[in-house]
Amino acid sequence: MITAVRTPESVADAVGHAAAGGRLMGGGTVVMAQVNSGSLGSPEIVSLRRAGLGGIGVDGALARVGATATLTEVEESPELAFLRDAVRSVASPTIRNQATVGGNLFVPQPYGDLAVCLLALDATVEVAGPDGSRGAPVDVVLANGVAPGEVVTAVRLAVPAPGTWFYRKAMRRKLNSAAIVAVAAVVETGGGVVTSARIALGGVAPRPVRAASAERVLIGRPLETDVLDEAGRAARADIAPFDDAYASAWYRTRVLPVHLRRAFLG
Amino acid sequence: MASQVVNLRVNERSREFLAAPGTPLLSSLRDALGLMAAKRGCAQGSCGTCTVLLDGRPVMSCLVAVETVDGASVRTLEGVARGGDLDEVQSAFLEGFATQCGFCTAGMIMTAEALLDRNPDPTRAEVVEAISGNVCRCTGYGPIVDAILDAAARRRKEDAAARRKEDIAARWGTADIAATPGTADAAARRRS
Amino acid sequence: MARLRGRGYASVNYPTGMNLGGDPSQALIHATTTGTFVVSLSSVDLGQGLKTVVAQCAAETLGLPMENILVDTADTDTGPHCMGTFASRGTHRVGNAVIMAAAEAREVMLAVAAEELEVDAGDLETDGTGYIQVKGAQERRIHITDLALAAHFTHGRTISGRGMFLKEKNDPVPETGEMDPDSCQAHACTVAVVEVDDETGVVEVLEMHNAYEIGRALNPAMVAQQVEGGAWMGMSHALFEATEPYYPARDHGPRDFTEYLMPGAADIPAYHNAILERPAGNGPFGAKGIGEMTANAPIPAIANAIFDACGVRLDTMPFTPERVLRGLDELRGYHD
Amino acid sequence: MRYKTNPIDRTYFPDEPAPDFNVIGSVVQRSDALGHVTGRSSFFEDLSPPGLLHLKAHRSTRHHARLATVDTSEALAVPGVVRVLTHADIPNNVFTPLKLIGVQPDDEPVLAEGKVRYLGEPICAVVAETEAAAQEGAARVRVGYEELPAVFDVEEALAEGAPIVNEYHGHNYFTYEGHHCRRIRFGDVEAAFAAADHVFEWRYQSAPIEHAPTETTGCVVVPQPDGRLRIHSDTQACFFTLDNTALILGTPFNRLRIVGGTVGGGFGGKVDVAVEPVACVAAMLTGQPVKYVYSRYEEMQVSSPRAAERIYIKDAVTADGRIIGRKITLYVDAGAYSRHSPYGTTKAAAHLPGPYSIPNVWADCHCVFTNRTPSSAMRGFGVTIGDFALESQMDRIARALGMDPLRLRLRNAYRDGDLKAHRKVAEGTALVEVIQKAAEMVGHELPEEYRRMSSMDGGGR
Repeated sequence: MITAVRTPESVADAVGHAAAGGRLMGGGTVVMAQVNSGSLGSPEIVSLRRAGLGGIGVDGALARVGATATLTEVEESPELAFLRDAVRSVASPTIRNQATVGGNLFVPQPYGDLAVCLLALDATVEVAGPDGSRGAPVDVVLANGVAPGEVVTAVRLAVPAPGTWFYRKAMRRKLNSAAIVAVAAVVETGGGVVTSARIALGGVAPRPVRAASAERVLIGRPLETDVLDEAGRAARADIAPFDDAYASAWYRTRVLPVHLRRAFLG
Repeated sequence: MASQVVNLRVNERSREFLAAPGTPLLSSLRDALGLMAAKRGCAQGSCGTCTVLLDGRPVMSCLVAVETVDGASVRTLEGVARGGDLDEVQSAFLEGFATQCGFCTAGMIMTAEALLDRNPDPTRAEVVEAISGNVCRCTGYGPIVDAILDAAARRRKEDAAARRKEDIAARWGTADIAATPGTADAAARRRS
Repeated sequence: MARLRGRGYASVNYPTGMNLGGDPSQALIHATTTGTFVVSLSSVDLGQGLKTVVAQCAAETLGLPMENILVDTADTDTGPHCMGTFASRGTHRVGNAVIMAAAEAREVMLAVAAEELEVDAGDLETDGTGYIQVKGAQERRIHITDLALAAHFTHGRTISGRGMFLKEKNDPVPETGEMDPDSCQAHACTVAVVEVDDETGVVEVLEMHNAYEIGRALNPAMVAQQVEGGAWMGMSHALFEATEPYYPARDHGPRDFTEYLMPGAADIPAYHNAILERPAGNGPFGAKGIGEMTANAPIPAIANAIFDACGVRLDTMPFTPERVLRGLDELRGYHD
Repeated sequence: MRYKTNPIDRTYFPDEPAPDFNVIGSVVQRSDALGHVTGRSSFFEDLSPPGLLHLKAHRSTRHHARLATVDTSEALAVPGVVRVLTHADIPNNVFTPLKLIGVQPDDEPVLAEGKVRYLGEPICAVVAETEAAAQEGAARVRVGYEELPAVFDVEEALAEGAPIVNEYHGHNYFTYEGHHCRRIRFGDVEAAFAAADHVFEWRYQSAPIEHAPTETTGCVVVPQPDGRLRIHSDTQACFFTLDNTALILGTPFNRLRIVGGTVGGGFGGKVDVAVEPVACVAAMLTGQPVKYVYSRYEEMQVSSPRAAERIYIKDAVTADGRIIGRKITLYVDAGAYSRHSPYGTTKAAAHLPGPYSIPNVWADCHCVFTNRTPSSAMRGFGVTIGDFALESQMDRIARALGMDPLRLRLRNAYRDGDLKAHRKVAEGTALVEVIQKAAEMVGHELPEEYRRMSSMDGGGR
């Protein structure tokens, strides 16, 4: 049973409550669902709603997105328009009014599509803790989480150059459905061949993963069907797929190359 | 920690009530305030039957810890009809046979209200996306989408009529406004 | 990649009423002092519109407008027995019981009117707007409000009626299965048009054409609700639904509407529906139960359309992208 | 016109002219719609009586196990928990679905006693002042299990040496008047196979399907001043619930009153009596109102689904597309208890061989017990999955013969006067006409001979 819901009005207070063992809550889409089913496993909740962690700031190509910025705010941000398709593939507009960017980092796959994007964007996660603040690479946070008592305060990312951002999410339904395979990528080309590639995958492992094997295949080669198919097959080395209510591990593995290719070629 | 006093502005009335730690907004609306229109269909944010407007945005009220939104403004289906008159969304659902069992209706209507507040002339695709978090097991959704589009058309028509009256009033005085109560009010209400 | 289009057919029938019968439903009707007829039932409206359709049955039988009918139902202290709302029996059983009760009440109504108007009851008719009038002499008439007042305060008559519908229980012959299971049969034929993504196995239903024979469309708008909602559920069953996605293995059962997939508004096809009426002799105004049937034909129609599109025979429900793709892979001899 | 209607085509039954009704056949507004669009319709959970207690079940975490120990002490220690009920608190601890009309079996306990037979079977009921306390209490019930082998496949369940799911039956199938299945025997199906030009045999399978009403199953029981219990329920069948609950409580029937009738979707899922008996026991023992409502998880995984079915169909077919024999073996996966599956299996048998006139029909329809959530009624009970199999079969036959699938159906469609396999004479048939209409709707050309076919007057076969 929940004995307290803290609503700290500063990051320092939030860190204090978190350090005391409170479960952090952003928009409540995960935590409150657990409260309602009696499965939260912590008697105390620390809501970040009033901790001053909202807002989206953009300075040139660099964006800083507050941890409690909602997915709707990202969707409506003109500077982050490249993320709009990705955000709109998450749940429903109503849930996007509640779910937060910080919370999305901690959602288990096959949910957490924005986290897949942040991995492809090589974002930096700002973390506040009892000993001060630090910046952590998003892949580290996605793999290991943050330490007890730490609070994610923001995410920093570079807006990719036009034409270098790719996203595709395969779902069982057209809207509001978890990822079978999500592909997010920043891929730069020059002289008709790929010069750099960061590809992140969702839906195919317990956490978002980099498709490093696919990236290696692409470097120095054109974004063409055969190359992408080869990259997609290579990406199978990077995944740890699972069965769930939506699809089997077999199916996810089977269609991964298809969706990887379609992320680039439609 | 004991229950806390929470203040909300609900359907334009200030309400004060007690909430135990972790109480969802939905439970406070239903159990503390007696507003039963919003339903509990899953308590997991997966069905949309509990949708209400929180500071103008639709939310799944089962996922909102009520203590964290102290001072916020909430609108529920009970606050939609004014003076006993159905609004355009309600009328469109009623006349369009967009209800069957009725359990999803409150959430559908509130989601539609929020959509039309922001987007008076939505495309079919926009309506479809707006209600993508609301489950209906009876209708197959078609009549609901039709009703929301119909409501948008009714509201635009009514707003246009109200604007015409306001223009006339601005030029010629308010005599004819009094003869047609409601229309100007309705438009002004939504633009505010 | 290709999107392969196909068309599939299915035709079905569906029984009305609890299998083998033995499922009574009752109705009681009485008039208030001012001529409102209260239909007392214990039947449940699940959203299919039973309360509305039985009020129509009462109004039609009494010859009164809908405004004069109230349905009071689903309280076991005040309503007579009903077996329940299932087996496409509600409209048929309860409708028949209400018609029977309303016919009896109408007889009393006309008898009292005959006394008031000093004519033979057989010479009276209802005009559907609330008046009981002498056939061929419409100026000699009495409004139901005045009539009910007179019945109460002058004649001391209760304008009421009782109705009960029972199809007697039938037991199958164990050796042969000989039995009388149903009251009537409704019919449907569905044509589904689908597209199959040959790389992912994803099936999209583009069109559904349904012809239904339902006995009688008692309320055409509610028929439209039933047929569209039913076709949607059939499509949902066909493509998505399972509480045990790895049946007979018991794992990964969906827990909520996030995991238990059903088509959303973005996934629905264009529907084209047509209704035929071949009234059932034992149905209320000829109606048959249709609420269940409407979900059935879409499932095989979609299976058959998928085969038509891509040559994969889905013999296991639901028709998931995985099942389609495994079939395609087998046809193509694909291994990777 | 803001609502949809579908055109009524009267050309197919010209002897049934448009009727002259006053109200019937007209669009009349739904009497419940105003309440729905204003939020004033009252569903059972919209009742919130003072002193309301909340009930949550502790459920089995095993598919099949003996209950060695059930320890409720920790649950009782949770602040707010008022009472923990076990099978010993239920006066007659057995569901009796159709006892009053003489149909057995009574094979399912209200709360598990000695054994659990499926994942999620209720063992204890925790009653508390708040829902959170009831949840917490239910989570703190400690059960010691001795695991038993479980069986999940219908044909494995019927095989020699399979674990017995439900001792009441002594074997894993429901017995129909001495037979191990519901049978249809009509004509001589083996002779038909011998005479056929083609014999086709295929297998079909489905998985359990949930009704998924937006409102979950539940009730609020309110003790009345006169000692009676008023039960606000979303049951699909008020008296069915009343009668069964009274039998379980061992009280006179008139001690109970059911109030319902506004239901957030049923689809068959609210026919079984599930929550009312335990909630009534809790209300009687505490003297307070009690609410027992399924969580969405319980609705999805614990409430009865539509049964999975496995169906084998073997057809004898002539070269010109007449089906002269059909042999069907059908398995209904009832799960751990009967509920209404024996009825549904008989209904499935009655539906065979589909809407076609086939002179030789043989069917064995098995109602099989496995260690899964008991299945029961759902929209299309006994028919939906059968139709999937039968109509897939028709398509496959048509393709195997190189025949138009609609002509195959029209040729075999049942007509008025035909004797069905269950030996009832068909009347009021209209399969021919709905097929003709559907063909017309999609521009599927039928030759004159097929367009002239009719359900009446011999049917033009």
